[in-house]
Formats: sequence, C-alpha cells, structure tokens
Amino acid sequence: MDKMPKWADVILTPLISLILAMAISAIVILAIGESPWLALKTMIDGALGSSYGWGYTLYYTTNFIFTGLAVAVAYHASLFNIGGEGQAMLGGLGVALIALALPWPHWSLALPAAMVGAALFGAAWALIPAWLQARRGSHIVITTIMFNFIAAALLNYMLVNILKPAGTQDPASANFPEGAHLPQLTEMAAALGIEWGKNTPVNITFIIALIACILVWLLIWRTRLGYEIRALGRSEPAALYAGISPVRITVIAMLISGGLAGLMAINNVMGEAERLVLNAVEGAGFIGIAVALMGRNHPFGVFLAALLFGFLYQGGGELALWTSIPRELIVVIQALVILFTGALDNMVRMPLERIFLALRGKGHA
Amino acid sequence: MDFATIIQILDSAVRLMTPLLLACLAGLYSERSGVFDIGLEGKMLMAAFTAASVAYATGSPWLGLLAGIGGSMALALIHGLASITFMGNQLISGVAINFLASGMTVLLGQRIFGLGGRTPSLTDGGRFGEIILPFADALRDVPVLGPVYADLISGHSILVYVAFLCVPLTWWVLFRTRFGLRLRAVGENPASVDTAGVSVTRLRYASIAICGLLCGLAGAYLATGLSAGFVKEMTAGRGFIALAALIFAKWRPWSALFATFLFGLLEAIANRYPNLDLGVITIPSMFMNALPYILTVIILAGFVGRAIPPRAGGEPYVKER
Amino acid sequence: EPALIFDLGGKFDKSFNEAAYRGAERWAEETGGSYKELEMQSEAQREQALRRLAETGANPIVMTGFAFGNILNEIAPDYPDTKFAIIDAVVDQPNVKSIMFAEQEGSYLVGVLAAMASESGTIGFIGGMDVPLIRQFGCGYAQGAKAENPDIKIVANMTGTTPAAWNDPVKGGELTKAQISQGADVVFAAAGGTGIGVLQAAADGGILSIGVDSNQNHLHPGKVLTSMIKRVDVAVYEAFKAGEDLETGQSVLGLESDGVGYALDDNNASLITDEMKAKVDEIAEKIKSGEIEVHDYYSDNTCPALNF
Amino acid sequence: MHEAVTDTGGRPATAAPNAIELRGISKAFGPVQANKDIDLRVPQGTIHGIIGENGAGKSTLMSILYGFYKPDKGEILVNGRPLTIADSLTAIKAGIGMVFQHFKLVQNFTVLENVILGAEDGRLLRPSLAKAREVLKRLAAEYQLNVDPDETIDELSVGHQQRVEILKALYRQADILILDEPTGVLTPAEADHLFRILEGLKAEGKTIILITHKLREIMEITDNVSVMRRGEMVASVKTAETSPEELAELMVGRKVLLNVEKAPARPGEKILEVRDLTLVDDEGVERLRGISFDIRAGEILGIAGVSGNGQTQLLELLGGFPEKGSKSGGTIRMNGQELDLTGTMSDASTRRARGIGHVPEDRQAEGLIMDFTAWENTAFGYHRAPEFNRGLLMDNAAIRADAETKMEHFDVRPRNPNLAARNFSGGNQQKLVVAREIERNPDLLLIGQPTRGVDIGAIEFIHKRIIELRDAGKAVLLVSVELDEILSLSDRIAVMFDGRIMGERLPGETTTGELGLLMAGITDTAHADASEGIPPEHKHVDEVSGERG
Ligand SMILES: Nc1ncnc2c1ncn2[C@@H]1O[C@H](COP(=O)(O)OP(=O)(O)OP(=O)(O)O)[C@@H](O)[C@H]1O
Ligand SMILES: Nc1ncnc2c1ncn2[C@@H]1O[C@H](COP(=O)(O)OP(=O)(O)OP(=O)(O)O)[C@@H](O)[C@H]1O
Ligand SMILES: [Mg+2]
Ligand SMILES: [Mg+2]
Repeated sequence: MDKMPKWADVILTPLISLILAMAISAIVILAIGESPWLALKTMIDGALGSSYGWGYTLYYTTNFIFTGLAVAVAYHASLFNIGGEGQAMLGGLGVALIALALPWPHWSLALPAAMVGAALFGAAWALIPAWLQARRGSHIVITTIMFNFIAAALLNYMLVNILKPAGTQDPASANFPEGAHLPQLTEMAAALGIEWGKNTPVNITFIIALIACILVWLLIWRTRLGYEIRALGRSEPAALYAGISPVRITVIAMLISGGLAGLMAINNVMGEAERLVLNAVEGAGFIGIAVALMGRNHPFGVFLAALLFGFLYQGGGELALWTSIPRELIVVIQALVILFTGALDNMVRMPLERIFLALRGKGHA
Repeated sequence: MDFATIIQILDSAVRLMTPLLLACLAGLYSERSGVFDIGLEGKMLMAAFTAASVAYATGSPWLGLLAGIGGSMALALIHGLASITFMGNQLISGVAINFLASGMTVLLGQRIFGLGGRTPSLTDGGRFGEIILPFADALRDVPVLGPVYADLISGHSILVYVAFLCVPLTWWVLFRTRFGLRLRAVGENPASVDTAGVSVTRLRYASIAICGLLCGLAGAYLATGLSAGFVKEMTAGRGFIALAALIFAKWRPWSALFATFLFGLLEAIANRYPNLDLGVITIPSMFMNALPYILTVIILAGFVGRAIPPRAGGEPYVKER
Repeated sequence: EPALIFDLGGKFDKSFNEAAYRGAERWAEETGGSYKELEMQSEAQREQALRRLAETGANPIVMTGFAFGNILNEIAPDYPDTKFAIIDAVVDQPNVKSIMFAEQEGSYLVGVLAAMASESGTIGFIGGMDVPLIRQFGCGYAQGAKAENPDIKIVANMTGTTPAAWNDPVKGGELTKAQISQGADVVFAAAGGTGIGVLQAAADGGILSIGVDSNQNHLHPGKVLTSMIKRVDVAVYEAFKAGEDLETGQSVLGLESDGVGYALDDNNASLITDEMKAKVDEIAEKIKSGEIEVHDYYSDNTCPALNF
Repeated sequence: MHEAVTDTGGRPATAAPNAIELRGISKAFGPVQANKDIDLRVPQGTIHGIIGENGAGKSTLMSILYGFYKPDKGEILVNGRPLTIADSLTAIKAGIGMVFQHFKLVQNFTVLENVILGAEDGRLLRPSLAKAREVLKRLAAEYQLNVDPDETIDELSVGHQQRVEILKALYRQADILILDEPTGVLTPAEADHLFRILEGLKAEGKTIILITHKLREIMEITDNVSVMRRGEMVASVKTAETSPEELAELMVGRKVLLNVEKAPARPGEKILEVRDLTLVDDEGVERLRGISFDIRAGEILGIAGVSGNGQTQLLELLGGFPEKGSKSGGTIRMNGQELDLTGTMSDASTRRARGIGHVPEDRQAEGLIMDFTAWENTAFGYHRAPEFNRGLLMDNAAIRADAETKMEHFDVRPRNPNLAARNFSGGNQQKLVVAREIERNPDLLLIGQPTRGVDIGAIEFIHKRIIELRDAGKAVLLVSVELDEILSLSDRIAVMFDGRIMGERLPGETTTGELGLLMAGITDTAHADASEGIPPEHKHVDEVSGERG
C-alpha cells in the first residue's frame, strides 16, 4: 500500500518543488536588483507565449530527450553514463561525414543514413567504456569522463585539421548539401496550411525524439532485452541465476545509450546548424543526466523533464537577450530546479505523506 | 630528456596535482562515509571565487582561504541536506551544486566587481607566495639531491605542503582513529553504526564538512596560489578528474596521492611536449592534450582491477520506507 | 538605434567581445545615444538573436565572431533594409559589411619585438583553444620572430580542446612555467581568460609577456612587453557612428588602417627601446607597402614558421 | 481481547522483577500497522520466546526496544524504570543488546573492529583494539565463542558472524539480550551450541528474548513464550503450560500439520548422474572435490551439511551459474545427455531448457528481483519462454495471468501480482520462488534452504508441494542445513563436508547424531558400504577444518 495517491507523488510533489525553486530564484533575482515578475513573464512569454517561442523550446527539448534517454537506458542497467557529451559529439561527426559524403538528392534518403551514422558513432564511443566495464571492471564513470575529453580532442582535430575548408576562419565543416537539409516543423506545418513557428530551428527530429521515447519505453518495459537490462541493473547475482549474461547486457545497454546520445546530432548538427561546428553539443550531454534523473529514468518523465529544461533554456535565453539580467542567472535557476525537484524532493514529499496519512486516518475513523 | 628537465616536469606535476589531490581527498571523506559527490567541481569553483574575492577585499590570502572554505562548506551543507537529511538522490544533488556554483560565482562576481564574473587581479600580498625551504639555495649545487630539494621540494605555496600532509593525515584519521573507524563503517553499512549507538547523520555531516573544507583548500589554491584571482569556470573540469582519480585510487589515501600524481605528471608531460615528433609522424597537439585521458583509460584497463566503492555509497540511509 | 551581439564567449571574455563592448560604450558616451546589446546562450540563438533584432528595427546590427557568418548569409536577404556588420568573417550580401582583421600582421610585429627583447633566443606562444584564429596569431608571431632572428626557438602550446581552454588561468600559468623552464623569456598569450594566468606567471617568473586584443600592458606594468592590439572596438565604434549609412562590402583592417598594431604606453615605455621601436615601425611600413608579405594561415591551413 | 490473554497467561514465571516491560507499543510504517498496542513483560533471568508468522511484527517490536525504530506510542520500562529509548545508544546503556535477523556487521572490517565499533575507549583505536582483544579472549573462553579476532567478516561463515554479533552485545555488557531468528542460519549442532551459551547467560542472571520460527526450540529452551499475529500480541504463556500444536494454532489461526506425511518413494529412471564433479574458485580454493551421485525420478535426495562445505557451489554449478572465475571438471548427465559445463551452453537458461528448476538458497539476492513486481518475478528466468512472448514483445498479460494462477496455487498473500517483491514477507517471497520453479514442472528441481526464515504455515505448504512434485515422478535435490527438514523430506541423504560427500544414509536408518558426525567430517567405516557412488579414496577421515565448529 502506498503512503499517498499516485497523482500526489508524480504531480503534486514536483509541482510544489518547482514552485519552491522558483521562489528561491525570485529571491536571487531580487538580490541582484531585478524584477522577478518581469523575469518570469519574459521567460514564459519567450518560451511558451508564441509558436515562435515553442519552436525554440521544442528544439532544445529534442536535444535533451535524446541525451536524457541515453542516460536513462544505461541507468536501468545500473550504469552511470556520464559520457553523453562525448557520444553526442561523435554522433555529430558521424552525421557530418555522411551528410558530406554524397550529394544527397533528398532529405528522406539523407535522414536515415545520417541517423545510422549518428547512432553508430555514438554507440562506438560508448563501446570501449562498456567493454572495459564488463570485461575488466574499469569503472564506467571514469572511462566515460575520459572519453568526453578524448572526444573533444578528436573533434577539435577533425574540424581544424581535416574537415575545415581552406580559406575560412571557422573551425567547422563545410555546409551540408541542400539535399541533406531536414524539413523544419514550420515547413511541415505550412504544408498542412498552418502558420506555425516561423524561423525556428525545431525540425523533424522532434518527432523522431518522440518516437524514440516510445521505442525506449517499449524496449525497457515490453521487450525481453529491456527486462534483462532492468534485471541486471537491480541485481547481478539474480541476473546470473536467470541466465542473463552481464557482459552481453552491459555492452548492449551502453551501445543503445551511446546510440541515443549520438542521435542528438541529427537535431543540432543536421537540423539546425547544417554543418558541424566545434562545441555543437554545448553541454546537452550533462543536462541529460539531470533530465534522466529528474524524469525518474522513465521515457515519459524524461520527456517532461526535457520539456522543462527546454523551457528554461529558451526562456532563459530570452531573459539574457531582452533584459539586463545576466545569462548566468539561468544557470542558477536551472540549478535550483534540479536541486528542488530532483534532490530535495523529499523535503516536500515527507510532509505531504504525513498529511495524506492523516487524511486517510480520518477517512477510516 | 636531461635531469633538469625531469625535475622541471616533476615540479610542474606537483603544482598540477595539488588541487586534484585536495579535491580527491575531499571526495574520499565524503564517499567513504557513503555520500557520493560529483559536486567537487562546484565546491572548488565556489571556493575559488570566495577566496579570491575576500583576498582581494582584505589583501590577505589567509582570510581568503577562510572564505574559500566557507563558500565550499555552504555548498557541502546543501549537499548534506539533500542527501542526508532529505534522503535525496546524491547524484542529482551533485549535478545541481555544479550548476549552482557555475552560475552563482559569475552572478555574484558581476554584481560585486562588474568584471563579468572575474575578480580583480590579486596583488602579491593577496596571494600565497612560494615558500623557499631553508638552505634551498645553498644546497642547490649538491649533485642530484640538491636540485631535487631546491627546485622540486622547495618553492611551493604553503597549500601544496598542506595537501601533501593531508595524505598521511587522512590515512591516520581513517585507519587509526575512532572517527575514521566509524566513518568507514558508515560508508559500508550504516545500520551497523546506527545499531552500535552512533548517529549516522552526524557522522555523515562531519565527513561532508571535511569534504567541504578540503574542496575549499583546493579552490583557494587555484585562485590565490596558482593564479591571481578568479576567472569564471576556472576549475575547468578538475573536479571530475579528481573524481576519476578517487575511483582510480579505490578510495584509499596513498593511492589517491599516486593517482593524482599520475594525472599531474601526464599533464605536465603533455604541456612540455605540445606536439611530440616521433620521426615518422608528429602527434598533433590535440592528442597530446588528450594524452592524460587516453593513458588513464589504458592504465585503468590494463593494471587496475575492479574498483569496489563503499558498499553503502550513493544510497541514503533509510530505515523506514 | 544600433545593436551589438556578442559571441558565445560573452561580453566579458577579456578578449574581442570585451573590445567590441568598449567600442560601443565609447560611441554611447560620445554621442549620448543608446544601443541594444545581446548575449547569447547557445548556438541556436544566433539566428534568433539576429532576426529578433532586425525585427525590432535595430540598424545597424553589429556582431562579433566568425560563427555568425553562415547564419548571417542566410538571413541578411530577409531584411534588406537593415545593415549588418560582421567582425571576423566574410559574408557576401549587399547589406552586410564584413570586417576582417589581419591578425597576422600585428602578431608579426609583436613577434619581432619578442625576438628583439629575448636574451635567451627562446620565446613562447600560448594559445587558448586550438582553432584557426589562434593559429593565425601564432603563425604571424612566429614569422616575425624568425624574420628578426632566424635561429630563434619558439615554444608553442595550446591550452586545450574544449571551451574551458579559454578560462583556465591555472593551466595558462603552468604552461608559462613550462615554457620558462624551456628557456623562454618572452611569451605571447592569445588565450582569452587563460591569458591572465599567462601574464601573471610571466610576471612572477621574471620574464616578459605579450598581451592580446586590447592593451593589456597595464596588468603588470613593466612586465608586459607589449600587446598585440586588434581594434575591434574601433570597428564597432565606426560602424555605430556610421549608423544606417554604414558602407557595406568587405574591409580588411590591418596595419594600414590601424586595425591591428602593438601597444606602446607608459607601462611598457621602459621595455621598448628606441632601437626596437624604430625597427618595428620600419617593418610595419614594409608590411603596409607590401614589401614584407605575412603569410595568412587561413589561405591554406598551414604555417611556414611554426608547427602546430 | 489480547489484554485478557496477556493477563491470564503472561504472569511472570518467577517472582523476579521485569527486565523489560512494554506498555501499549504501537508502530506504523506508513499505512502498515506493524505493531498495535503491544504489552509484554519479560522477567529478569528468563528466556522469553516470541513467535509469529512472517511479517507479524516481531522484528519491529524488538527493534523498537533496541532504539532502532521510534514507537508511535507506548511506554518502555527497563528493570522497572521507565525509559525513553530514542536511539540504540540509550538501549545499549540500559544494558540491552540485540542480534538482528540480518546482521549489522561491516563486511570488510575485522571481527575486532566490528566489536569495538561504537564502544571504543578514547579517540585512538590502538588501545581500544588491544583491550578488546583481551576481553574477547576472555569471553571466548567463558562462553565458548571462538572466533579469530583478525579475520574479516566476509571470510566468516554465517554461524561465526552470529558469534561476532553476540560478542558485540557481551562486550557492551548487555544484561538483556535479544536474538532475532538466530537459528535460521545455523546447523543443529551450532544451534545446540548457541542454546548452551544462552543457558549459561541465563544462569548468570541475564535475560534473553528469542525470536524463532521453530517451535522445537521454543519448547526446548524458553521459560515463557509470546505469540504475535498481524501486529498484535495474541498470547503470552508459560512454555511449560503449552504445546507446539497449540502455539502453531495461535500463530497461524488454524490447525497446522507439524510433520510431513509422505508415501514411500517409488524411484524410476536415473534423471541426474553426477560424476567426479570438481570446482576451484577464483581464489584457487577447491570447493568441490570429486562429487558423484545419482538422482532418480520420483525421489528426493537430501544433502545435509554445515553451510560453506560446497553445497552452494554444487547447486550453482548444476544450475548453470558457478561463481565468476571458477574452474570446474567432471561430468553431469541429465536424462542421459551430458551437460556442457563450461562452454556457451552452460548458462542458467540452457539448464532450464533441459528441465532443471532451481530454487536458490538466497531468494532475496538471487531468486527474486526485489524491485520487480510479483508478476514480473514469476517469469524470472523463464522470460524467454514462448508462452510469455508475442513476437518481439513480452506478453505481459499472459505473464500476469500466469502469476495470478501461481499465486493462487501457492496461496501467496497478499494476492496482488502488482506488488513489488520486497513488499512481501519472507515466507511469501519464498512461496513466489517455489511456485515459479515447481509450476514449470521440471524434471529435476534443485532446491536450497527452502524454508529458511519462513514461518511454520508456509513451511508446511512448501514441504507439501515438494513432495507432490516427487510423487509426480520428478527428481528433487534438496540442500538444507535443517536436519529435521532433511530427515523428514529426503528419500536418501548425502552429507557434504569440505567439498566431498562423506556418505549416504537412508532417513529411516540413521540418526541426527550420526549425520552430525558426518557433517563434521568424521566417517564411520561401518556404514561406508551403504554409500554408493562414492570413490573409496574419499572414505577416509578428513582433516577437520578449523574454521567450522
Ligand atoms: N523498515 C520498514 N519499513 C516499512 N515497513 C516495514 C519495515 N519493517 C517492517 N515493515 C513492515 O512491518 C510489518 C512487520 O514486519 P516485521 O519485520 O516486524 O515482521 P516479523 O514478524 O519480524 O517477520 P519475519 O518473521 O519475516 O521476520 C511487515 O508488514 C513489514 O512489511
Ligand atoms: N524497509 C522496508 N520497507 C518495506 N518492507 C520491509 C522493509 N524492511 C523489511 N520489510 C518487509 O518486512 C518483512 C520482514 O522483514 P525483515 O527485515 O524482518 O526480514 P525478512 O525480509 O522477512 O527476512 P527473512 O525472509 O529472512 O525472514 C518482509 O515482508 C520484508 O519484505
Ligand atoms: Mg523479522
Ligand atoms: Mg523473516
């Protein structure tokens, strides 16, 4: 029997936590001499107030869904993949190599090929840490941290020494061919006769991300593989008892995780920049950790958390753009949201449980 | 590579490893008590900021040091609140603390100094200077030992010596004192400590406070020892490297010394040889920069076995569900 | 109302964004006018920032950093009545002014100075993140130094491969010490916030340093040999001053137009002897006249004087 | 109503004052009312038994007394004085010591370190350790509680770990000692030894509270006994004035068969043939040294032995998941076909495919995923079976339906397949595992410690099912440290010692005494001929390993 109704646990608690985080943020904003009300209004207007704002919010959401899912899948196998950042970088490399390899006639051909490239490169970058963990017991947290640095070096090298066209300043690859440009949601909406999200970077990848959520949900809760991943994650001796091979599952889970992180590149590299730039990932790999943990490693939770972070990113971007509030405030707000909804959630949950127990007690009496 | 070069590289390694060592030992206290800490980075950053600010304002590195410890401890307290009192997720709390420090330092810095998060540069009085050990100059000419003493052992900031002393001290505290026994026990099996009549909460807070203190030293060393002021994000991932070193060291103090030295040494070598000419090919600078990380993975895979964390690590101590 | 958009490093990057900010401030002070300024959070905001500014009627819109090039090329045609100015990139659109700096020329000069000031015959270069722009600096510097002293040894380091490399004064300091121990007695830092650590360590270590972008001589008076100045502030100031009448097209600001140069002020007067000054000024003239040609790293991604 | 029972039955057996008196103790874990208004009186110098079904609230009550949990309400009196026990320190100071059901030892600490933890003298360890070493030596001699003070806990057998727990309490000079299911993990010999110690303690005037599921033990050693059911104290009686049958009925609320009834076995064909099985673990220790035996259809082979003599390794090897890094040799034939011992076909799922079911010794670590729901657990290990899958996806509806049937057949309570395994009591968890393995109708069932920590109601049930399986013509390999269980279920008994089978006996023709000798590694040549399948060179007296009692 649970201590309180499910809705209270999954909706009420995070909501109150979020309000607390916002309240503290407001105090911080006041302390630096700005108006919290204006800030909130700017953020909400900017991120959710127009199809334009949504277009950006959903673009960021897409990035975070992929990195969040990546962390979540590994987490179910009790592997803490801090390497999303590096895997996403490599995913970008994969996308760039494929997009630039052929004069793609149409995106519908380029997209699947690029997805394969992104996923393969991302997965490959997760493979070595996975294999080392499974076979040699090398701690995956260290190896994935190291692989983030190595990925940055590799990407730096590839862009500066190999992919950069001569005569440009930019440490970036050449622009992708026209046929590798992904349809933006704006265009897709326009095709349906709706004017939506003009000039925003959100693109078809968002839909792929939603599909990825569903597929990951199916994988984790409906397939044998997911069952085995979860079993291994909860208890290795039990997994052995059930005939589940820890090495195999560890490697597979990390490959999927790395592949998902790599797929993020479809959104930012192929969908937005349409070329590979240095630092394309911009920390989304690390945000993915927060997204996964806050989303309780459930794809739907990941989606909601990614949306929240997409909102914070876009709303925060608007703040930085249109008010005199420094952009670092956004980082503080993000920190507070993560802290209150993710780590201090029991501060809200415990008293709530007591209230619900007391209410139930009365109900019975 | 001649002897002088070796001494120079080692000397550089010592400086580079010091913040890592302090942060690594900080993590060691926390994680040995069962509280995982990926917020070392944030605590160091906050400490670097508060240390630099106060050292600038007062002209005293010592007051700066205190402030650094204070800043780091404040974040440690938040971590304690989240992971001990409210039994929250320690990883999330650590992530949040890193974000918080990265945002708050710039926000406060900009508000106070208006330099976009930088603090003004510290003048010499506001920094920890190099300590020349007695007879360093006189002994320099003694073959082998002379340079080792004069150029390698002598001539570091006081915090370097403190950091190195912390290693035997930590070992002693952990394995020779009552506090250490309880600390190790609470990281392995908090229920055993609880049923022995000792408060798990108090012990864990104590270790987290020590963690805060050591991160404070590390941050202060970065801002007021190695450089002359705070620059945003100046920890540059050292907290994560320290974490890696901690796992590498399997949560043991002497091994922590070794692991952080290895990181320092590899970085010093990469600094010294920005692009290594092997005759056939020249290794580009990017890969020399990544060399410490690549070698870490290789060493980890080849020579270091499974690292088993403290058994109760990462889990809050929940008696009643 | 003019507007200024900073690149991701942010307004206070101790480097060219900060210089741009100073240019805008100077304009505001002198004219009493106001301007809009934007700091971005992420890559995706480049387009957002540009479009939104253009839609609010800001004119001209000045942006710093090559990373805007691509986007600007795409959206400039959408706002034909708005003038754009981009620093550090070439965008071929009728309403865009592209401002490039010949960093290699200024770097060449400070290279000459470094070689002259060096007693050990070894000088150093410390870059931030390893990107072509920084290689351009390093390459010009090495050419100047080699021209002055063909036997000179140049030790070059890059700080790292992540954006953290721009803000790591500790590593900057450590690299400086490593270079000092290799005999360098002048180091040139082109590394943003990391450079602060370089200049500090050089001052502590009793050697000379060279600042970058803006005049950093004052940071350690008497210990900073000079600074390689890149007049981003002037470029912004001029663009703001021109207002809606901004002349479009391409301009390369080199020694000729005082877009780059070396800094001489009270702080380093004692370090630059008359002989040195005469020599660099002569070389500067030769570069202007084309007598000396400084190799442009971007042209072929290689550097004749230095291996990266 | 229980008030009345307590008042009539709970009178002190002696005139001594009460060491412990509990008044109206209540404790809820969230919505679960673990203890309801409990009264208890334990006179000084007595041994007081507490019995009750799994989840009845025994451990909770004792943990409250020890300051581990805080009661919601109620009063505690120690030696007649009211005492607020806010934490274990208060309890320890009041002279209370407790040996928990799940030991509270630090696995990688030495015995000595565990003993002094929390009871150190001064800030430095060295003097405390030296003192403790002396005290332990004395206690060891006094109570025959020998353990090597420098051994780390994970090197010790469970029995020895328990000694450490008792030593911990004695070191803290406990006058009142609480033992929560202490014999669950002990062999009869070890249990006897423990009881002798307890009697010694009692003779010194100490008070002992003993929780157990074994009525035999209650009858043997306690002065008074209290019975708990569903969080309430339903009776407190003098042991001399009651009987096992009455206690069982009080506990479960119905009549319970305490003895297993079974027809004689009708063995059929050989199902399992094991020859010269050896296993060396990753540290190079020989765990199995040439094991050979057969099991036929329709018979139960019981393997007796002190835990740690290779039974675990034998079960795991047969089940297809020997410890990582171990090397094995010998042959296993199942239904006449040889099983792959090391190759790719040697994992647990291939064994299941060959018709081997397995109830592992440690249900919580191996047999179940504690965070999985009951229905997910009932497919565990068989999750690749075609009937549980539909194409790429698992057929959750089918699994759930199957779980409901199994839970009904095995009377798992509460009958809620959506509940996580950890929320079932120990007995019901065990039923889940047994149901899963037996209902697959395996040709051979490997079953280890089937009733450890399980209450008598559930024991009765599980025993019945094992015998039904046998009667259905299946082979059963039963490993248990409970000699009673071995004797009453097995058709043949083999005794394991130090990785060898010391001999085989028939249950009707042997005694606990004889089996006990074999378990200690002492073979009696007179009986040697009865043991078939054991190579002669194994029939000598083995060196008695010092580690085991
Ligand atoms: N720490 C806890 N948190 C929440 N519920 C608990 C806790 N400990 C026990 N319970 C619940 O309290 C009830 C009583 O449990 P308790 O452990 O006291 O039973 P028990 O009589 O010792 O059972 P067993 O014979 O299995 O040891 C059970 O329903 C159990 O689920
Ligand atoms: N923290 C807890 N939360 C919920 N239920 C718990 C908790 N701790 C124990 N329980 C439940 O309490 C009951 C008794 O638990 P206890 O810890 O006494 O041992 P157990 O799990 O029954 O062990 P065994 O099976 O060896 O008897 C079980 O149903 C167990 O699942
Ligand atoms: Mg119990
Ligand atoms: Mg139990």
